[in-house]
Amino acid sequence: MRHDELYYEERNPSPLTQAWLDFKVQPLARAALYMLCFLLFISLFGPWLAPFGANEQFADALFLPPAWSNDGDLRFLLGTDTLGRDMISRILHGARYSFGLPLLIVCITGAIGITIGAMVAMSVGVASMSFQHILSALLSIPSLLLALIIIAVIGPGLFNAALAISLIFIPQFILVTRDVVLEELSKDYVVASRLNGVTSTYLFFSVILPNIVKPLVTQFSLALSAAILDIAALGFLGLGAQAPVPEWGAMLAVSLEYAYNTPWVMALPGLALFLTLGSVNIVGERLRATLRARMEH
Amino acid sequence: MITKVKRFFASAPLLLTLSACGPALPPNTNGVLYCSEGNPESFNPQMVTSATTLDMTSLQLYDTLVEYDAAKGSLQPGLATDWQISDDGHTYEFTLRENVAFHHTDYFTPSRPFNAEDVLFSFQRWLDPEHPYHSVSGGRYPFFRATRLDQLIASISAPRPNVVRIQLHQPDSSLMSTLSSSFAVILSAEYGQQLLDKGLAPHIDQRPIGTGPFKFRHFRPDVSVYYQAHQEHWRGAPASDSLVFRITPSNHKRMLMLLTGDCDISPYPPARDIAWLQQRDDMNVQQSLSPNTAFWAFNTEVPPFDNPLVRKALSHAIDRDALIHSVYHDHAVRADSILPHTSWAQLALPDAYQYDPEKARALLAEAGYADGFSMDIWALPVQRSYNPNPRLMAEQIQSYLAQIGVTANIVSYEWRSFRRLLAQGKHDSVLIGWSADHSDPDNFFRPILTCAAKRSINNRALWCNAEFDALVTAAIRTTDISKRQLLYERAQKLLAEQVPIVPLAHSIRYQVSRRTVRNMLPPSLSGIRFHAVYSDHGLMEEAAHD
Amino acid sequence: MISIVLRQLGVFLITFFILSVLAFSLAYLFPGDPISNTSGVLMNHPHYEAVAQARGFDQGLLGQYLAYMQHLFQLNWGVSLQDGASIWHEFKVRFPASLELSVLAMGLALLIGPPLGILAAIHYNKPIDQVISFLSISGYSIPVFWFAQLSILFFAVLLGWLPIAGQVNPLFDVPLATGSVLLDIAISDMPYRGTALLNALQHMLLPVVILATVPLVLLIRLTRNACIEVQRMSFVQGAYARGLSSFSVLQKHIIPNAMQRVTPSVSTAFSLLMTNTLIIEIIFSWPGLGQWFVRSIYERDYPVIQTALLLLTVLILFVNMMTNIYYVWRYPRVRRELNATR
Amino acid sequence: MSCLLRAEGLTKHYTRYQGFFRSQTQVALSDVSFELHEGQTLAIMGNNGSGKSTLAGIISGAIAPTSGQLYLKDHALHSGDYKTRAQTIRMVFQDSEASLNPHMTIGKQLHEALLFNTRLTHEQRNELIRRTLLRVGLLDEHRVFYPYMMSNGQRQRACIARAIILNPKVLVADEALANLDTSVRAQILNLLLDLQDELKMSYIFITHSHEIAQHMADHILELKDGNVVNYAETTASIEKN
Repeated sequence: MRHDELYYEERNPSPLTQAWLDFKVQPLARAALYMLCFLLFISLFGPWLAPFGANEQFADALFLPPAWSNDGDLRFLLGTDTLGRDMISRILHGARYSFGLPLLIVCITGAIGITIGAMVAMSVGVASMSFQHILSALLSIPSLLLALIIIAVIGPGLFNAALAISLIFIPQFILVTRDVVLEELSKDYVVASRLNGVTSTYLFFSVILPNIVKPLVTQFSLALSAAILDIAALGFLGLGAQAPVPEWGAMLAVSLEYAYNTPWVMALPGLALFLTLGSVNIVGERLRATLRARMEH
Repeated sequence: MITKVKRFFASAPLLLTLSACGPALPPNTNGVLYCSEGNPESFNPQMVTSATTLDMTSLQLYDTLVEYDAAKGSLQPGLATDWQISDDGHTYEFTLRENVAFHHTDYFTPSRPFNAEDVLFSFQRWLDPEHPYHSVSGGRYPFFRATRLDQLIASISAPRPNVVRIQLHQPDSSLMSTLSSSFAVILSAEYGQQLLDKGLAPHIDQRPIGTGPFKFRHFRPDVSVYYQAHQEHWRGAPASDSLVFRITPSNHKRMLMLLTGDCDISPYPPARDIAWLQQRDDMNVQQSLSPNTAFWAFNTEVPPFDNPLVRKALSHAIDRDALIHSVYHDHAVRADSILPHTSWAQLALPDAYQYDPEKARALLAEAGYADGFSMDIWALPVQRSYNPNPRLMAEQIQSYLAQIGVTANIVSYEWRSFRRLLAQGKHDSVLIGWSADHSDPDNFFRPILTCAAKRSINNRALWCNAEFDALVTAAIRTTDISKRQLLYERAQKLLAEQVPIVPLAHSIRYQVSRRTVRNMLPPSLSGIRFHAVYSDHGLMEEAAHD
Repeated sequence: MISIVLRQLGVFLITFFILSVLAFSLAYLFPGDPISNTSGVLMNHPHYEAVAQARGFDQGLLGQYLAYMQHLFQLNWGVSLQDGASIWHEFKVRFPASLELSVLAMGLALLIGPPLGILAAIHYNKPIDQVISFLSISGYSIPVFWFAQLSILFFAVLLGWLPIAGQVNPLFDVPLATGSVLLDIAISDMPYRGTALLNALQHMLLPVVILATVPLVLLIRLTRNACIEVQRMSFVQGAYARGLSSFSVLQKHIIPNAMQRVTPSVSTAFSLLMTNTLIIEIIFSWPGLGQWFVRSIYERDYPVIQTALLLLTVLILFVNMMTNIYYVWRYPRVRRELNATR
Repeated sequence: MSCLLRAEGLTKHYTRYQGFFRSQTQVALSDVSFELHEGQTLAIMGNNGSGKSTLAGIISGAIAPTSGQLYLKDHALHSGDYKTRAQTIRMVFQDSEASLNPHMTIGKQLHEALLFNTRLTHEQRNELIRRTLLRVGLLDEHRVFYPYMMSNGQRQRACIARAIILNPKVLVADEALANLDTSVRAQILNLLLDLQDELKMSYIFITHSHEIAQHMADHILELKDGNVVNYAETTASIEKN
């Protein structure tokens, strides 16, 4: 019997294994997944990998182009900025603010939002469609606009930007979770489980949760993408991370001041942001497709 | 209207098929686009102090009675063709130019040329608190108040329609310079009266009428100010048919717009780009020394700075050339006097402030501080035209002082509290500076170093020296240039002996224009004159075809 | 149909009410004096007392809110704290400028997005689909401010083809009437209107294309996915089986059904576009609402923030509502669904 | 034969929201009473919207009645007390696909019922599942299948397995045969009859097929718009196997 189980497990992989198998055959998706792992790694260990400090200035090496150009210096592989700070080091340090921080925000707000949303859905009954319409209309206002308002009230800064974005994401997660949980709750298989006399924790975690992974993953990947973009946009507008912090958006804003004669300083943080967002979007897209395919079997 | 619109759109697709190799321009234009760093606060320079507003208004829209020629360093006629100063220096009489036309715009049609009435109107607006326009638009006249001109002038009158007489309470040789400054503009009395009748008095500062080479057409905040040539200007029609100030606060945006031709001229290019711009053959970088001085002032009221020996010692402790290199990126010249060398009264005394740590230590020992002491250096929290990075400068001075055994702490507050505490004299020493309002040397002495200035808090050294006061007051009471020069030289020598302040640098002001711009003069204190400037777009096309 | 419109209108009014309460409460949330925050009149101004009274600050919060709404509908939106300019007058010329930009961008996206999506779906998993999909995910991932800057460096600075600031070269002296530069040129009687129009279009090209990117790629992806899904459905398979040519199946069955799925997302695309408008208007010095709003945040110009927020969000909600109404009007089948209760 | 299940005056009202403030009360079921004896079968019939499914929900405990009471051997049953009910009354749903959790293997779903209602060890549970699967005509291998991997008939068998694994007294089948094609329907019908014989269960059959009702039931209760229009013994003399 053990033998049988093994045999069938292999043929009928669990959702996670299936997703992994799917990634394996898609070179772009796999590259994006590796990129995300790499980003996670440098978000955690970037400061130890970086050859120099984020704000370490080399007065003898202002505005150096990348090492392969004629005026480059091998110490600074991708050149230095206006104050003689190593670009690689700044990018590595910045991953923490531009990828790690949004990830953290989305994880925390996701956890809070999903919990509240589930609790609301499981305890309170059904609300009218009109209420639903109003909420979704309000949430169609772009997050950056709302973040700008919150920042107008509490003032600029990286922490405030993170706070503003969190404040916007929590209701989004609540709404999405509440919606999908309510939808599942009305389905027969949930009724069947209820009739089995299961506890509500079991009902939510073992019965409903696996079935709402797809919308939650969708929401999670959309939120992560939006959070990265919003943190960067706020940094770019000078309302998020402030000057010496090597947040990519803020670095990009500073780099614009001399982009016309030293374009490489602008290329790097922008490229980092682009690759990060691209990876998040590709992985998110792929995950959704995998989950959808599984449902349609 | 409708048919017009229809006809217009019918022609549009045809135009679209035109090749788009470079932005389309109005045909035959020689108009000039100037990228300005901010919105004008008002269109009347009497009301303001900011250089941005002055550049955009006074020399373009208005004329002054006399003008300062930066190249010659002397005064020349403006709206006044001639002037007489009475022997006692109390009475000034100006003969006015005839047939000077005011602007003719869609909101005002002048019925008569300029005359003495307009001068009286313009001066009395800020002189006479009873004047109907005195309190219009806030009613503050910062320049005239700061130079105490409103206290100096006893009366102003027009004995004949083309003669204006100014009566002073006491002689003051800086009066002519003050009158040549960008603030002393002449408005139209007739326009003022018309607006008053219509109850639209504030319009005088928003929809201006003057005699200057350009007339106001429209202003869109944050976008542009559009001026049209005043063809009847008394110097002849300006070279360009229009002058537009594009409002672009961001430094790099101005540079980009200059590179793409969205601007023809840009003031204040970033210091680090000047060498790069100078190498480009499509750009023309011009520079001039601004009449400003960055200095290090000691609080002469607290020990040990009450001892001139200590002050002298500190003045020899720092290497000003090194500071100019690191802080100003060499976009400044070393100051060897409080006066910049462009001033006719300057007396350079490089030895007095020379870098000589040995001498500094000897002087300290002589003063009884052989083991050094501890002091505060207050660094301006903001960037100023005379000092781009006070904090960095303070750090360098700190390290120089350490070499002679003096421990320095750098102190900095938020700008407003900084000014307040500075006014209370809580500092040991401060890195600050002074920008001149007009060309007269007096502007560098009386407002910042006299006993009176100490009371009016502008004297950061809190230094009060009777001999110095006597010298500069005597200099102002006479109009004889050579006599004044002698007096100012003695005053500068006294400063070098007493060292209430250490002059550090006179910064250089830059301006970039595209090669297509003709007749552009280097920037000067008196602002930019656009009368002869025009843009030669034909040249640009030639360059494009090469 | 009428009940649907009324219902949508009801939702719109209620969300407007919520937003107006939010905007009103901002006066209190912002630092400083609520009266100045909402009217722009400072405490030392001679009319301060009168303004405070007119805005109901001697009454309770409800009275103040009612006074706020009354001022709002009388277009009495106060003045800017920075320069004392009337907010309504500023809005009047900035709104058409923004609308011009976003409508053109949205139009561009709607014009070429769905056809590209359909093209990709027809060639599902073939190179052409992969290229379109790759480009669209890249377009979705590129931060708009970086993209704009790269375009400026390349097209304007390096090649010198296009201008980068404002609506039109100011030397044309286009009189300001509506705020939309194309309209202003059209109704003016200035000389060289043709050249001026060309110049204005050149100014518009970069911001419009960059703004269109995000809604464009969104529409491409949605159309492509919807087409592929519809293609798999049994009625489409049935149509093929009945011997209809692939073109007529595409035209009669796939495209209409796919478009039905895409339509509701137009408002999402628009709200993303509005976010980017904020940034693009700053980068291209476009005198629109977005630039006005962001600058008011820098300058702590609270009356402007308060008003601009309300206007921007109301605009987005309005487009949302119109999309919904169009959706139910165009696709009667979904009416029942929208009207249903859970 | 004693009375196993008795329903007294079961009534259910729903509130419909229309717009923001208006609401409308809808009567789904009004004053339904019946009795069910051990080993007997009750068929509940009616058109769509007649309240059949609501009644099934109330009996199985999924829906709380607005008023009225169910008694099991004279003990009142309370809605919400799923545990007691699960031991005695089980339900088979109309749509076998929707009533099975798509993200759980059949084995796990059977485990779930045992986990919360019995004190069996893991091995005992496995054994019981194996036997039940075999009893409903499935193989032990099916325990590792996800629902989407099975046919309609197999899924319905799995649902029946889930219903009978706790050895209930009453089985409620809500149109359990409606979605099946004819041959499978016959198989399942026969399976249900076999199980009734074997396990001595009472059935409540909800259906709109007169044939099935006649074939299966001892009593027929007919609903129309939530009201009982007919409650009688099956008259036709079709032999029951």
